Amino acid sequence: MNYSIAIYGGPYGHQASHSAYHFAQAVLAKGHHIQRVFFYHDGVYNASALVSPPQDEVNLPQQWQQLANTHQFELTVCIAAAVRRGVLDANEARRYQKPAANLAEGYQLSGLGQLIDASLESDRLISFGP
Amino acid sequence: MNYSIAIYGGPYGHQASHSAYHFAQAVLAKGHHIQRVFFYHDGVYNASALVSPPQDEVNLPQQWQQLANTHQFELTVCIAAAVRRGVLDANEARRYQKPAANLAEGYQLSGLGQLIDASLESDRLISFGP
Amino acid sequence: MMLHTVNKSGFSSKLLEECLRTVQADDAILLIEDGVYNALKTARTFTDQQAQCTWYVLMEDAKARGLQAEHCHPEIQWVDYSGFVELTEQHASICSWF
Amino acid sequence: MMLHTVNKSGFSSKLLEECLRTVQADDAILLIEDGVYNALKTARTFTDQQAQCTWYVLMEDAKARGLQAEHCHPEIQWVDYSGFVELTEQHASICSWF
Amino acid sequence: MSDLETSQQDNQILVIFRKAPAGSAWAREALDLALVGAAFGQKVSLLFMGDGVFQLLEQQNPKLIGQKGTQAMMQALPMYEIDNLYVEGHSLVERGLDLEQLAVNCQVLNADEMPKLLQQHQQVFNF
Amino acid sequence: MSDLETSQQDNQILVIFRKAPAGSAWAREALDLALVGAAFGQKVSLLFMGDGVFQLLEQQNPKLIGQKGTQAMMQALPMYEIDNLYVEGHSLVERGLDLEQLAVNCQVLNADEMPKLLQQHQQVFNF
Repeated sequence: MNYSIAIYGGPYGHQASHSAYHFAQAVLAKGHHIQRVFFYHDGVYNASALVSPPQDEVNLPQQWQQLANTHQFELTVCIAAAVRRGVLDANEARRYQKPAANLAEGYQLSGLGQLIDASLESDRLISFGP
Repeated sequence: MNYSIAIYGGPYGHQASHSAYHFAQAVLAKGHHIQRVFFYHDGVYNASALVSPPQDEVNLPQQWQQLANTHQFELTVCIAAAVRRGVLDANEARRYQKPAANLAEGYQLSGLGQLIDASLESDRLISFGP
Repeated sequence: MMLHTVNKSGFSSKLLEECLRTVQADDAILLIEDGVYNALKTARTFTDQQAQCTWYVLMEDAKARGLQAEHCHPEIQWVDYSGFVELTEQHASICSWF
Repeated sequence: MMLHTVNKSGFSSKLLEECLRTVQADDAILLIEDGVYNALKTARTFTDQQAQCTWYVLMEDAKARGLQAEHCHPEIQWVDYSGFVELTEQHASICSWF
Repeated sequence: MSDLETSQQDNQILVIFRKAPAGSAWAREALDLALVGAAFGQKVSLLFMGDGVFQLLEQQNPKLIGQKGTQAMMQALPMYEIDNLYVEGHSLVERGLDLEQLAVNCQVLNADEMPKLLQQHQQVFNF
Repeated sequence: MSDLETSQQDNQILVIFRKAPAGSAWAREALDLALVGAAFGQKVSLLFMGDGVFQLLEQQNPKLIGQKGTQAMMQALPMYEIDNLYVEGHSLVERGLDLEQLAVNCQVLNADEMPKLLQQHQQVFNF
């Protein structure tokens, strides 16, 4: 089956994104396909390239990147929720005249429509909130 | 009197930092002094220079900057909580080999001891959480 | 003498109940943010504990949410942010419940 | 047939009560994250509603928190993440309560 | 409840509002999702329950705390053809709210109707 | 309760743990604050109440969900001279927990003692 996952909680403050990651691994282990992981609300903080946990803690933004790269699924970040919270790609950094971009590699900013699309195109959409 | 304020919620997801800002204005209007505003837990997201709200919404990181500049108080961000969540100054960006820094002007990363210090040195310490 | 701020609705959270287990008679409770819904007459926590201490509700937060004084417990005093600061002047210790 | 996930403790939040008002007999409820505390025998929500639908608790989250099977309602089935995925295979619609 | 019985095929997305309106961004971001869903040609229904029913209160004045509020977006719902607005009766009664205190027309659902509403939508977004 | 009565002068900081341990970063960050307070030479007390009492449960295994947990930090408390650990009896009873299920020795407080504990500390950090 074809899964999409929505994440509404940040990478450190709440367990939501960790649960989603464990769930994604279990989905793939069962031979299912993941279409898209969509980050919304405070979940957009997961897409920051600047997250720097201590060495003995997981780097969740990086782990998502690796999983997405290996299994070829999309990491899509709601652009409106992201710019409000300070997660910008190079384009948005230019648009808002900000000194830097911080969207991690492998993530893309896109519209909320991609979450609706995931709900239509995937066999299952599951959400993890804070 | 001498006040310090602790903020534990992000700039967009929760009202905490907005309430703290209104409270700070009221404190100053009464002729009191503010010593330090300390950002901890998800409150560290308030210190991001990249926060880009729509033009008809408040830019809280900027408003704190202006208030702190006018009334000469410190905006101190817990360094451990910040680096875990991806809020870095130039030093930390170098240390963690990250491509950019995003700590807003007027804010400084420092240890959690500055919150303990605020509780000892200020007449009042008030916290705003999510 | 302590000032307690409470920022969650008692209709969905048990935060205020926890706060009340730590309050003594000369303390004050200030309802802020979503805590203002605890000022509604239909919020039962106030009625159970009303004699225990002095209650306040933050006017800006209550009005922002459309709360009308007539639907709130009349014993709860309305204060604005300026009154909030005065409460912190009068109470040396502040305990924030969130 | 719907799968409901619930991630908050009923000792501090009324989330599970809200969830239960939307559940029907062939639905399943999976307790995850801090929701696993609702599996404790002392959590009353389960007892009130036990006949209504099938209940599960996520093993990894329960064990991470030190919950022991002997302290939990025996009618609640323990599943691991693999079992979690199976529940999502069996239920076309998933409603996440948080 | 003839609405609920007959419209099973058409209802695609249900957005549940359970959080109080001003304390967090949930109400705004849930409403954003509903509008985008409608713009994508989906039939979207809204359900208010728990503290989410406070979002329906009239005379809200979020400017007092520096917020935009959701009132303007709520008024725009008909333009997006979002006409199915439901509110849980239990949540209203618990909070002592009358329908006259609400700024928006909603259909009140009783206990039996709540599970039905969820089942008849293909996708539930629960905020 | 002779502890509570006599130590009024010395007690400076009370950190209250009210949130369940693994679902969020609160427990860890509250403990960080307690340790830093002690390192600053302050007399720090801890109070566990509400879902925070679950932090005291033995046999926690947070590695299962990729977390470090707070067990090691809790064991380090005596090194920081944080010896005053309190737990609210009401919260234990409500959750059906016995003292034997707790990994850490705590003094159980009854209803009368709770307000006293807060009053006798100069600063309360409430997480």
